[in-house]
Amino acid sequence: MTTPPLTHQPRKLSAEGITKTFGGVTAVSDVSFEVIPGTIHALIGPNGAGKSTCFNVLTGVYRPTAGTVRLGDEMLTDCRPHEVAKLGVGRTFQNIALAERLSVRDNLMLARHRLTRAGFVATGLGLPGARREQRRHLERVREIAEFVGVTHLLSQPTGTLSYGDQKRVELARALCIEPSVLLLDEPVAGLNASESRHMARQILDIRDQLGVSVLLVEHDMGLVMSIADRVTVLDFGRLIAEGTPAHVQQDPAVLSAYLGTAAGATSGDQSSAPLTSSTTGSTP
Amino acid sequence: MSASPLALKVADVSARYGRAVSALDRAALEIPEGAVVAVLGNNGAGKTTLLRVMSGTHRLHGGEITGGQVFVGETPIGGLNPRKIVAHGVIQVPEGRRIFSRLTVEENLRVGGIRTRDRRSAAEARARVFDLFPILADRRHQRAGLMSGGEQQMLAIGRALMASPRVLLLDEPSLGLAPLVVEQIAHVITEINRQGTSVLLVEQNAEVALGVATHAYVLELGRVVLSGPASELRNSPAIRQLYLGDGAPLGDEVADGPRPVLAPWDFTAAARTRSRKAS
Amino acid sequence: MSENLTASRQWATRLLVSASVVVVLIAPLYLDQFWLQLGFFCFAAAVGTLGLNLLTGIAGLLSLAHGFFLAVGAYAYVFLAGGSEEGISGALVGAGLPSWLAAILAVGVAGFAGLLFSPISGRLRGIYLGVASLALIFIGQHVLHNYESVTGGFYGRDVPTLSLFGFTFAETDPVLMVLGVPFGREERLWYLGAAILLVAYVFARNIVAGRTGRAMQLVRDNEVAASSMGIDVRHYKASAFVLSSIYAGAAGVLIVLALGRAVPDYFGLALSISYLIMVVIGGLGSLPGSVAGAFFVVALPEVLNHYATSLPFLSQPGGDGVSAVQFSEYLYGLLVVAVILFIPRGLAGVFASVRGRAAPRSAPASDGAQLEPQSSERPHLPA
Amino acid sequence: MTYFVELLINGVSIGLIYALIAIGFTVIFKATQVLNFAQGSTLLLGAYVVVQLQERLGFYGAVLAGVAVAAAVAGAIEVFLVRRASTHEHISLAILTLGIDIALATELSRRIGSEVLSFADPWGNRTTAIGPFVVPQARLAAMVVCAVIAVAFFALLKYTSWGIAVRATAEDPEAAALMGINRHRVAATSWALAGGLAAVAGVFMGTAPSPGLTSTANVTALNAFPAAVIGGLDSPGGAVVGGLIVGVVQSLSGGYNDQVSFLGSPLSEVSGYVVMIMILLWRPSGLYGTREMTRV
Amino acid sequence: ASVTACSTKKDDGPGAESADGVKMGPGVTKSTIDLGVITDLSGPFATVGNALNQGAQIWFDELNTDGGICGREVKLDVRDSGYDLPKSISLYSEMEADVLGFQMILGSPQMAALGPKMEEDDIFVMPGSWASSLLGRKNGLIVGATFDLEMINGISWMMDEGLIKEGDTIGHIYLQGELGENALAGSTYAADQLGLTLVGQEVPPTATDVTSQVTTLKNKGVKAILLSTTPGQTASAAAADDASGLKVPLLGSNPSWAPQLLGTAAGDALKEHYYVAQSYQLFNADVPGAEKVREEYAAKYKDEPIAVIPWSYAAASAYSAILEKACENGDLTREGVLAAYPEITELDTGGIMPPLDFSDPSEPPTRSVLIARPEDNPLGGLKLVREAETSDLAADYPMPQG
Ligand SMILES: Nc1ncnc2c1ncn2[C@@H]1O[C@H](COP(=O)(O)OP(=O)(O)OP(=O)(O)O)[C@@H](O)[C@H]1O
Ligand SMILES: Nc1ncnc2c1ncn2[C@@H]1O[C@H](COP(=O)(O)OP(=O)(O)OP(=O)(O)O)[C@@H](O)[C@H]1O
Ligand SMILES: [Mg+2]
Ligand SMILES: [Mg+2]
Repeated sequence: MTTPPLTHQPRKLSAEGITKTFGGVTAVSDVSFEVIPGTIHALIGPNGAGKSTCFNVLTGVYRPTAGTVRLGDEMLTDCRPHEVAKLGVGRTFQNIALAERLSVRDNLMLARHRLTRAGFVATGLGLPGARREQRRHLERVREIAEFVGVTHLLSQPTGTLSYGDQKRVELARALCIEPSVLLLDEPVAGLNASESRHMARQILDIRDQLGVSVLLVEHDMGLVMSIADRVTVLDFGRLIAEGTPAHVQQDPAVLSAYLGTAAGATSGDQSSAPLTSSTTGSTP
Repeated sequence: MSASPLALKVADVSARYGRAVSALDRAALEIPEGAVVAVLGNNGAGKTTLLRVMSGTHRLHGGEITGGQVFVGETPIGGLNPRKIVAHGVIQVPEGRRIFSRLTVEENLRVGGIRTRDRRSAAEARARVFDLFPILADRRHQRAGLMSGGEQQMLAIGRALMASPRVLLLDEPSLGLAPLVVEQIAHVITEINRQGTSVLLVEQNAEVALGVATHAYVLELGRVVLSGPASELRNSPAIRQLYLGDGAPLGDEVADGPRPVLAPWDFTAAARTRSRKAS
Repeated sequence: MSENLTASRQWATRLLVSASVVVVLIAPLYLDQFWLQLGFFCFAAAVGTLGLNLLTGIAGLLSLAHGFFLAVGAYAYVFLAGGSEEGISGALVGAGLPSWLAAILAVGVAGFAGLLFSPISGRLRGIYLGVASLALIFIGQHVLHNYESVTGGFYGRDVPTLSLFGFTFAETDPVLMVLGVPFGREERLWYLGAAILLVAYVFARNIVAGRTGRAMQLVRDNEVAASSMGIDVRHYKASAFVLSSIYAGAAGVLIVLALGRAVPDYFGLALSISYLIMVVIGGLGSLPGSVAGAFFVVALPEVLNHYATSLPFLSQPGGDGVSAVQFSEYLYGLLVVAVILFIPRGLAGVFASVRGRAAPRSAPASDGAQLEPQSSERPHLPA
Repeated sequence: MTYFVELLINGVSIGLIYALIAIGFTVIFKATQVLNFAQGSTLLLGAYVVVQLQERLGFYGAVLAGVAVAAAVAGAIEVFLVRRASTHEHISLAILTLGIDIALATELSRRIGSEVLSFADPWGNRTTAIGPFVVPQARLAAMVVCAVIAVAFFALLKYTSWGIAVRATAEDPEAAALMGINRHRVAATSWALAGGLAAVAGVFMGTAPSPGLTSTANVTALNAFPAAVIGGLDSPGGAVVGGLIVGVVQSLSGGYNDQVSFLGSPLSEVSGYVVMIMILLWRPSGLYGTREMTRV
Repeated sequence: ASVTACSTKKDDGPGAESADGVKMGPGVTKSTIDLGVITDLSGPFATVGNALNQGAQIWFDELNTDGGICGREVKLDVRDSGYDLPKSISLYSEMEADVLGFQMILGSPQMAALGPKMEEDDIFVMPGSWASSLLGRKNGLIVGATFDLEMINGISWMMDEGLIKEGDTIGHIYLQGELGENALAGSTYAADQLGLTLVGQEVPPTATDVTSQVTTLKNKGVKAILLSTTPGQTASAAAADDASGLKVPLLGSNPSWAPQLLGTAAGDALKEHYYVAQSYQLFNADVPGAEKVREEYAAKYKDEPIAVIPWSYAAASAYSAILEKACENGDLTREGVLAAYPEITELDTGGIMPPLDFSDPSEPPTRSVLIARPEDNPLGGLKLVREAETSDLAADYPMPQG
């Protein structure tokens, strides 16, 4: 395998006609979309619509039944997950996937894997190069932890953290691979409103400060509508709408399949509250 | 609020993990018979721990009750085996779903109803679950682990309902659910409650929680810092700001406070050091 | 964590390390053959255990084949260093290389055997991998018994003396006297074993603390997450096997040097199992534990047997009742049970608590107060 | 051809005994995710008890007693040791059972010494001719018993509440506890059942054409490992298939060893393992084992 | 290794010089002679190990009551190796300095591993084995006919009896390892010389069921089966021989028999088909040595006797005869013992063994073998079929050199 170019050149992540079936179930069917560099792109849809499956196809965890995945000019379709990661695609998991027994610091250092070199021999012998490398990256890990707000947790085993903290560690870890594209699967699930808001702010910062493009799966419509630049909507594995948040929000197909606001708004029922949270519509 | 008989009562419970991590500090909480009680709180406030203590599973996490007592009706259940607590009708939908991923959907539901000896009431319970979540009926023979996150959440709730609970404890049921489904679940909770089950709802989605709840508690650092009728809390400015997302629009420097800045990683510098090292 | 505590702990560690270095250095002046040989077996076993712990404890790959890789190292050495000679059951061939070179190559051959296993080790998980690796033991035994011209079959082969730049690890050549003590085979091997154990330990410690060790641990805990972080899971699983077989190979070479003869019987299932026991008793994933576990398992029965005559409740050899060996078998079995029953992280856990190192789960209270994130946002509510 | 069939029959009859032991492995594994190395010495214990009691209780009574003792001991191992272990690491628990096995096997072989444990079974050395083939009746009995047991276990796990409780507990003990499952009882019963099975296997291992059991029978029981793995560690049905495969492969490779003498001898020792490796390369979780799922 | 005076290690002191005109080496004092025994009392060969020990103990107790050797009491330092190789090796290094020699070391891996060391240390040793690979050592004692000779004599006898005839096929089920290989060498030689076809079937020591091997042999149409197996495998073979309708005679090497087999389901089949070939007398034999052993055994031990006990008694007597000789020569050092060994040319063991001749260490001390078969009796469970004899074939057999 060739060493991937270690640049930060933002590149377009595109899915072209991807289909993924599991036995009889078609989870994703002929879906295409592009994540333009430097934007936040949201992928929304009802439960089971195939969003996480898309993520898994994009990151090489699943091989698509049909279709191609591209990063810039590079074909990712047949890449294995670690090869995709080495190309600078970072991700978080819907169901947290941390090494529970390792400390937060070690979990973050793990993500530096593609950026570091020391092999078995160099590490084993404790060569000065390996140690220098380790020190430099520890420094960077600290910076990222600070950015995400988990500095105080650095030496705790991740298994003992509360759900929300684990989510933050996941984000920090994804950032630690220094991605050019970041895939976030439900980053604010389990966070309360002010915490979500903080997270939203952070995602914007990631886009603006780091120039990273973000593909976001999220059910918190307030968040999606306020930070996404573009939205793709899936239903039953099919793409049913695509466009700006404002545009998608009006789409009747989206309303009936997913948002259900139409019903909520007419009845004025309080239980439809998540959509009426006050951040809705306050696009930056 | 102590007028009505209590379904469940947490009396000044303290709990900790290991020797040092204190997760609950004299937490007190009451679930009146037939009520829906919501618990709000930041990450790490101890909400999940509170539920673990109620269900007796804290010990599986290295936790320990250091004070106080939990009552179902008049019976103290603090420190009992989870199985015995279930026998008192206290059923929990744990955080993170915890469905049995290798079992089929149907088998998961059977596990939920495993204590129901009566076949007919088991069938009724199942029908009710399928009624509430039709997708589960469609997927009844699918391995649960292969379902989407939301589907799994529905299954987790369905599984708990199979036990015909007297008190249902829900730990973040809206986690990862699409708005429509969240609505649906809110309805389901109301519906379950109407059918006679008292509910304790731990939720980050305060809108939903305060929407369906009659009472609410706010937990902070393992302590109850605020409680009252849900409608009252809804109008508390602090609650509105913290849990309902009221306030300044995103990007407001004052509201968000000074934010740490992260510079992009300098790949070329990293490459330079490496080549210097190599030469 | 207070600075003082850390500092004093560091001092304690340093003191412990220097004390053991001194003990290891002067021991041959005082100990007789029996103890030196036992010590050497312990050193050698500890090297092997470190390797298995890297594999099973750190990378999470269960292997019942460690004994096989020991055999590969041992026999590779015997073959590479041995000449063509007449054995008990026929002519034997050997490469006749200088013994030091043979020893190094043998370790490499063992590593290569680990690599050959990678199609299997890369695909299987957990217990499946464990039982699959069990096959290697039986295949190994089969080969050792049948490939007689190299292995000597059932009778095995004599082990050539190791010599390094004219210095042999044997009774003489050169004759060596230190402080009036003749340094024979056992004394020399003692230092060799100690030195190799030291190197093996430091290497393993660096691995675990470094990039590669972390990667192995994530592979253990969550393969998908690992690969999504850019870690080539198959590569790491294979590497872990190679690494551990290198350790096993080194242990194998050392052990046959002490045994004087490589016989297939020794490298059976029981050997693999005893290595697993050493790892678990010492503490999965703990390197000092590995060393402790190896010393414990190797030395316990020997020491018991040594002092058996002074244990009144044991029957004398040939008598009815429980003999010393049986007794030490019971004790061995029951201690394994007891350790797992009562000591969560093996002997390593005991050290840790003796040295006051807090268990990772129970973080100190001062940290507990900080667990609340974003303290600036804490609600100020009327109580 | 007759020779082939004879070998086949022999392989099948040995394979079924492996299957009985392997079912025990799978049941324990399914319920508690522990690989029970003590199964071999439990088998020996059961057989020992049967031999000790058969004069007093008669063969069937003694078998019942042996099964009961083995079940009780296996159950007790779970209740008093495995459950109370300070760790839940599966590897450590497997080693725990190894420790038990070492102690138990040492004691049993001390007691048994060079004795050959032979059973006063009703089949004795009698044989039945099936066409040109002569099969010991004891092996026919083994076949029937094994088939019944395998089917029973399959049904038990698949359809009864106990079976579902076993599987649920295996996967997530905490969630199972939250559903009111008595996971302790589930674990103890599975171990006890497996212990009883081992005793039955021990008896059939010692009846005709085998002259009896020696104190090394627990080593032979190791052959059930590849059997259980070939079938898939959590599949009792698979254990039967795996047992048959191992038995037949061993018998055939032994019988035709001359034809492939370049592979060395005795082949029967390794052939089962070689076949296991090949099957695992093709199906990493055995023929019928639950595939490890990765859903992120 | 000897140690100098100013060493930090404790000084064992080299063997003191003559007190009664006898040179003394390690393990010898004015009143005692210490001999080591490394055997298996708890491992896979515990039964044999125990029996060997009992026989030797009976001999030395008797010897010591009669005044010992050179006026010195002979003491056995018996250690249990559990058949574990490293344990045996550390036991050796633990004991070596304190003993004159090793009365017994059990296990051929052990012997193979310790051989060079013992040669270096001038240790005289008796291995618990009859393998011809052990011949040719100046420091090793084999008492009796080797495994290959047992088979050759046994096959000759079967020919003589008409149990098999020229042109027949015979099978040989043999253990992996020393016993099997050595016996197979003998049977191969005999088959070659006598115009028989030999079919070998190797089995591992752990196998308990040899039915499939018997099936294979049946398929080859064998007229007899040789068994160099464990007793359990012998019973299994007999049962299979009978049950499959093959019903051919079985001839076993001496370790293939144990009296306990009579109590198994295979007992009848064994009585009908099985013979054993060995060079030492049966436990219930009518010779003075065996009578003595029976008497003492009954007085000392309660277990059912094992066939090999008379042998170990005789073998111990051979070892002491060599020590006696060394004493006569006035040299009870290790070198003295080595020198005395080949001087023994005709040793009588009370009739237990045929006359033994140690003058050529590369030759077994006897080539005679007797034939016995199972019988219900509490004393070893065997009855004599034919007295010890050397067949012509065995007499001409060129011994392989180890
Ligand atoms: N490995 C798999 N095997 C079989 N079916 C699968 C697998 N992975 C996903 N599916 C199915 O594909 C569909 C899409 O699942 P996916 O996880 O992509 O949904 P999602 O959009 O992420 O939903 P959610 O918002 O609830 O997380 C679901 O119906 C699920 O059951
Ligand atoms: N198993 C454990 N071991 C040690 N500490 C733990 C453990 N589980 C939780 N904690 C700690 O206990 C405190 C309370 O955690 P808990 O999970 O109850 O919070 P929570 O309110 O449910 O948070 P979230 O909203 O993020 O789920 C946290 O500080 C957490 O780090
Ligand atoms: Mg999803
Ligand atoms: Mg929680």
